[in-house]
Amino acid sequence: MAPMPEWLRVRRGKNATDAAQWSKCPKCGEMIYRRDLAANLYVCTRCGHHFRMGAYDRISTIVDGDFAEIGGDVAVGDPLRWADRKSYPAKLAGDREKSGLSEAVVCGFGQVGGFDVGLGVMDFHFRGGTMGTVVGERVTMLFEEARRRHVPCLIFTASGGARMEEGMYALMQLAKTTAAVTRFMDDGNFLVSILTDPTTGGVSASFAFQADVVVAEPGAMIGFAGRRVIEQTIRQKLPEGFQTAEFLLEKGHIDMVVHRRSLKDALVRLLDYASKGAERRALAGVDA
Amino acid sequence: MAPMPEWLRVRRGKNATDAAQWSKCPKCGEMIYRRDLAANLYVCTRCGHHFRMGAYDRISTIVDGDFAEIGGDVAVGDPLRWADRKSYPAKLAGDREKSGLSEAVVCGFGQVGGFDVGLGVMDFHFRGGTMGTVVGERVTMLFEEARRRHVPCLIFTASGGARMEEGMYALMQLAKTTAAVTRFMDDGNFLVSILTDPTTGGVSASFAFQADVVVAEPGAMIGFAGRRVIEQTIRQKLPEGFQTAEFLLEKGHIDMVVHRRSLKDALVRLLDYASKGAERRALAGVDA
Amino acid sequence: MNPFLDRERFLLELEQRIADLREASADQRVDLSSEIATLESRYHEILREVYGAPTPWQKVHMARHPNRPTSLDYINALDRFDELHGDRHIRDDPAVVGGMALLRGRAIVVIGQQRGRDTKENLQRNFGMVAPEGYRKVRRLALLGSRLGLPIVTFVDTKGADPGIASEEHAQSEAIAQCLVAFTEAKVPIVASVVGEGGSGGALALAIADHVIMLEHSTYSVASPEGCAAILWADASKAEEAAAHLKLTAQDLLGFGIVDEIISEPLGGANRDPANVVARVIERIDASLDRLERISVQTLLAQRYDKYRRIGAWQQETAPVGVRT
Amino acid sequence: MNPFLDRERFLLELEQRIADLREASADQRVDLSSEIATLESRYHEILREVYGAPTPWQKVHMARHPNRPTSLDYINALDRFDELHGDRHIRDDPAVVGGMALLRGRAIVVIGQQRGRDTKENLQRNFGMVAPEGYRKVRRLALLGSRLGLPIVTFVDTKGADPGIASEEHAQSEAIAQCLVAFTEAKVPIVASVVGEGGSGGALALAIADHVIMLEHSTYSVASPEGCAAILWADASKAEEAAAHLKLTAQDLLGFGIVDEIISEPLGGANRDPANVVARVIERIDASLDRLERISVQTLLAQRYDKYRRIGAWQQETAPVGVRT
Ligand SMILES: [Zn+2]
Ligand SMILES: [Zn+2]
Repeated sequence: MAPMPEWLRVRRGKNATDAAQWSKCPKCGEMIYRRDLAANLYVCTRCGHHFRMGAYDRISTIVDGDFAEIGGDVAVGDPLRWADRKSYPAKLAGDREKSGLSEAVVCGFGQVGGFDVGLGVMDFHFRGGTMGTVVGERVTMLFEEARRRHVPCLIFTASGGARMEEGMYALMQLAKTTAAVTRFMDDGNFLVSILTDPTTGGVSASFAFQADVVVAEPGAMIGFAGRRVIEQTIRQKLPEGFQTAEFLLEKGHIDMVVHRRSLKDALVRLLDYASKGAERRALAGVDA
Repeated sequence: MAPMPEWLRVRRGKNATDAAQWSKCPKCGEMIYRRDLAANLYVCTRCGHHFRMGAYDRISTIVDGDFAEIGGDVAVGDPLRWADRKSYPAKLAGDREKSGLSEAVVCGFGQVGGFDVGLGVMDFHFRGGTMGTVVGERVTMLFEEARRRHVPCLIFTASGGARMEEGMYALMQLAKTTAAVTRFMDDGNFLVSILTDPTTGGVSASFAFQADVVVAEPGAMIGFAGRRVIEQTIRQKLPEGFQTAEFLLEKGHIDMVVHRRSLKDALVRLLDYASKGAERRALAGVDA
Repeated sequence: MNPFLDRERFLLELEQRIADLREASADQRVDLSSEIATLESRYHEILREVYGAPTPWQKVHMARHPNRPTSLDYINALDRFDELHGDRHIRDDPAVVGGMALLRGRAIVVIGQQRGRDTKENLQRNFGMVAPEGYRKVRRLALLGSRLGLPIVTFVDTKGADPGIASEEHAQSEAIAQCLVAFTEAKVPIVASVVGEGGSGGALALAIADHVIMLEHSTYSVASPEGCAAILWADASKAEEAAAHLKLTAQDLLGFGIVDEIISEPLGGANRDPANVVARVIERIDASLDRLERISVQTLLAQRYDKYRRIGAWQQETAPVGVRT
Repeated sequence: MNPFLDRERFLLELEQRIADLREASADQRVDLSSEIATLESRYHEILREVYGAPTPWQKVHMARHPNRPTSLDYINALDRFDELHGDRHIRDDPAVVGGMALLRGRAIVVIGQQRGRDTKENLQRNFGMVAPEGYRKVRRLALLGSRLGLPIVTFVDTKGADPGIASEEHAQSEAIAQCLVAFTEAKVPIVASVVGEGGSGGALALAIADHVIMLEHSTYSVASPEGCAAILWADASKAEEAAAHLKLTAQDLLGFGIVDEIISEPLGGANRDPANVVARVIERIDASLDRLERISVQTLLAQRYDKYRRIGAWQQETAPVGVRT
C-alpha cells in the first residue's frame, strides 16, 4: 500500500482557508459555512439534505487510512474529435480546472473498517459524472485488479449516464465494465454499489444494478431515463418523490437507504458478513 | 422398450362400444357423440372447448408408438389413516374403479416425433389430479430415470393441488419433485410442461413452473389459489377469463397457448431445437 | 373465534386476584395465605387443564396467538441484523423480512415471514401472507446466501401464500416454484424453524432445509384447517375437524420424519415466556449450524436430496417410509 | 419531419409516369421510348443524388423508414419460428419478439426488437421501445439459449428503452443491467444485427455479441440524435447537428472496431428490396455462426471479453485504441 497521499492528508486536516465560503442548501435554502458542511459530511445541518460530494472528500470519509489510486494516469481522449459550441478537449480542460479531478471517477484500493477493498467513486462535478472511455477503463481496471487480489469492491455512483461526446465509445463502456464486473462476481467476490445523487442512464443500467447489495443515499435521484425525458414523453409533470431513493426502496429496487452519517458503519457490517462467508467457503468442501 | 401395451392398442383402435354415449360440452352445451369427441381429440366440435382428457387417451395422442410405463406398481398408501365421511382407501378405491387409473399420474418413456422422451401425464379424474405420495414418487422416478437416460421430459399437468388426505406427506412431494427436477435440469436436460385444465396449487407451484418452456391448452384454468378461495378472500366475483391460459399468456407467465390439434407438432419442434442444442453442446468445448 | 383467549382472560383474572390478595395481605397485615394457596392451586389446575394436552385445534390457536413471538422477535434477538429489501423489480413485500445477520458471531442470511402483532401491523404485513414479490425477495436472498457462503436461517409463520388477485396476476405459482428450486440448490446449510403457523406451499417456500425445527405448539400443514375444510367439504366452519385429520402438530411430523427437532414451550405456550423461547430457538439453530458446517457442500446437497427423496418414497421390498400399503 | 419521404414520393411519381408511358407505348403502339429513356435517366440521377451518399441525418431517416424490414421480417424468413412469450412474472412485452427458431437448419434462440409498421402496430409494439418486462423476457431467452446450447441471434431496432413512468417503476435500469450480464455470460455464440435504429443502452441490451452486423444505412448510437441534442443543448430540434457529431453510421463504427461487418443495401435503402436484404442478412448470420461454432466455449468467452475489453482501452505504451490523447 502506498503511503497516504498528500491530498488525503490535506483533506483530513481541512483548515480555515475555505471556511469563509458559504453553501446554500438546494432543498431548504439554508446558508451553511462550507467548513461546517464538510464537518457534517456535506449533509445540510438544518434539513438533512445530502449534498453531492466530491470523490476525494468521499474517499476520505470512507477509507480508514491510506488510499492507493489506480488508473489515475489513464489519459483523456477525444475519440470522435467532437466539437460543438466548444471542443470536447476544451470542455474537459474546463472541468479539470473546476473540479480538480482528472476524470469523473477515482478508483483505488484501501481499507474500510479493516477490510481490504477496491473502491470506485464517481464525481458528478466532472462532466456530470458521465461515463466515457476513461471512466469505463478505470472501473474495469478496478474490477480486474480487485479480482486478482480477491477483495470486495465498493462503488459509489453519481452519473448523468453515458458521455455524449464519446458517442458509441461511451456506450461500449457499459459492455466493458459489465464484462469485468461479471468475471469479478463469478469468482465469488462481493460487490456493493452505493447510489448517490444522481444515478441515471448507462451507469444506472450497468454496475449500479449488478451489485450484490444496492445501497442508496437519502433523497438521491435514481433511474434510467431522466426526469425531463420522461416528462416530454408523457407530456405531464412527474409526481413528487418519483425516482428518489425512498421511492425505489418501496418499489423493491434497492436494498436500503442509509444516511451518510451511518454509511461507513453499514458498509463495514456488509463487508464483515461477506468476509465471514468467504472464510466459510474456503473451509467448506471437505468433510470434517 | 417394452412392446406396445394392450391398453394402447385398444385405445388406438377405439371402436364403437362407447360411441353410443353422449357428452355435453360444458361451455356451449352441445351434445357430442363420445366417439366423435375422441376422434376430435376431446375438443368440442362446435365451440373448440378443450375437454379434460384421460391420461392414457392423452398418451395415445402424443407418443409415436410404444409407451413403457414406470412406477405403475408404486402402491397407494394411507399415511395419515384418514377417514372423514369415507375412509381415504375407500375414496381411492372408488376413483380407481371410476377412472380405470391406479393413481393421478401416469409416467413412462416413449418416442415423440422420433425423440426419446420421459412423459408424465396427470389425470384430473383421479382425486382431482391431486398430488400425494404416489404422484410425487412417480414423478420423481420419471425425472431420475430421464436424467439417467439423458432424455428430455414432457409433463402434462392437471391438478387441484396437494392431496389433503395425505397431509404433510403430500406437501413434501413439492420438495421431492423439485429436487428431482432440479438435478434433471442441472444436467442440461430439457423440460417442457403442458398445463391443462385445471392446474393449481402445489403442482402449479412446483414442476409446472420449473420447466424451460411452459405451454398451456386453450381455456385451461391455471393459478396458485383456487377461484373460490380468492373470491372468499376479496369478497367479490372474479372477472371473466381470470386465471385462464389466455390471461396468463398476456400476463407473461407462460410461453404459449397451443390448440390440442397442433400440440404434438409444437412439442416435436421444441424437442427438435433442444436435441440440436444438445448435439452442439456435445461438440463444443474443443477448439477446431 | 379463539377459544384460548377466553380461558386466558380467566387465568389473567385469577393472576390479578392472587396479586391483589398478596398486596392486601402485606398492606393490611392480615393473613390471607390460605386463600392465596387455594387460588394458586386452582390456577395451576386450570393451567394444566387448558394447556396440558392441547388438541390439534387448540394448537392451531396457540400457533396464532397474538402474543406469540413472531419472526421479527427472533431476528431482533440476533447479535446484529441488516435488512435487505425488495425483489429488485416492482415491490418490497413487508410480509417477508430478510437480510444479513450475525447469529452468535456467525454470519448468515436470515429470512422470516412476518405477520402483524396488532391490527395495524397485520394490515401492513398482510397477516404474513406473502405475495410473489415477497417470494422473489426470498429467492434473491437465498441465492445471495448461497453465492456468498452465508448459511440460510428461516422463520416460518404464515397461514399460506397471499391468495389475492394481484398475486395471481404476478405469478404466485412461479414465484413459489422458483423459491423451492433456490433452496434445493443453495450451496450452504439451511435451517428452517416453524415458529407459528406453517401453511401450505407458502410455508414450504422457506422451509426446504437441512434441519427443520418446530416449536412444540406450532403447526405445519398442507393447508390451513379452514382451507382444508373448504376444499374437502366446502365448509370452512369444519376447520376443527380438519385440524384433527391433518396431523399438523410438531409431534406428528417428528414421527413422520418430516421435521427434525421439537423445541419445548412453557405451559400455556411461547407467548407466556417469549424471551426464553426465542433464546432457546436461537441456541438450537446455532447448534444445528455447528453440525452442518462440518459437512462439505457436496455431501450437504446429497443429504438434502436424500432427505426429501425418502419422504413418501416407494421401496419395492419394504413398505415406503411412512406409507402403509 | 422525414425529408426522405417527400423525395421518395417524387420518385414514386416518376416511377408511375414511366410505367404509364410504357403501358401507353404498348397499348397505343406509339413509340415513346425516347421520352421513357429521358425520364429513366432523370429518375436514376435523382436516385443517386438523394441516396448516393446520405448524410448521418439522412441515414437516421433511412433507418426509421416505415417500409424498412423490421425484426419480424427477418424472423419470419427463418426456416421455422416458435415464439416464446413473457417475463414469467407480470407481462408479455410486445416490443420484443423472441423464441426458438431454425436458421438454415441450425437451432437458435432468436430475439428482436419490434417496432410497428403502421400506426396501429406502433402503438401495440410501443414503437419498439422495450419495457423492463421485455428486457426480462430477453434475459430469460438468452439464459435458455445458453442452457440448451442454442446460439443467440438478435435483431436490434429501437429508438431506445421505454422511458415511461411504469418502466421506471419496474426498474428499467436493473432489467437492462441484468440483460448485459446474461449476454456477457452466455455459453453460446451470439450474433447481433443492427437492422434499423440502435438507440442507447436499450439497444446494447440485445447487442453484446461475438459478431455484430450492421446494415449499411442502419444507425447505432449512444443516444438518439434528438435525445443527444436535448441532453447537450436542451434543444431536441438540433437533432441533425447531433447526428453529425455522434458518429452513428455503420461505416464510422466499423472503423472504430465497434461493429464487425456491414451488409450493403440497395440504392435507396433496404425498403427498396426487403426480401433481398433479409436473405443476405440471414446468410451472413449463418456464415458467422459457422465460424463461431468451431470455437470452444472457453475460447469464445475469452474472445468476447477481450473484444469489449479493448474498446477505449488505455495502454500505457501506445495510445488507447481509438482514443487519441
Ligand atoms: Zn437544507
Ligand atoms: Zn362446445
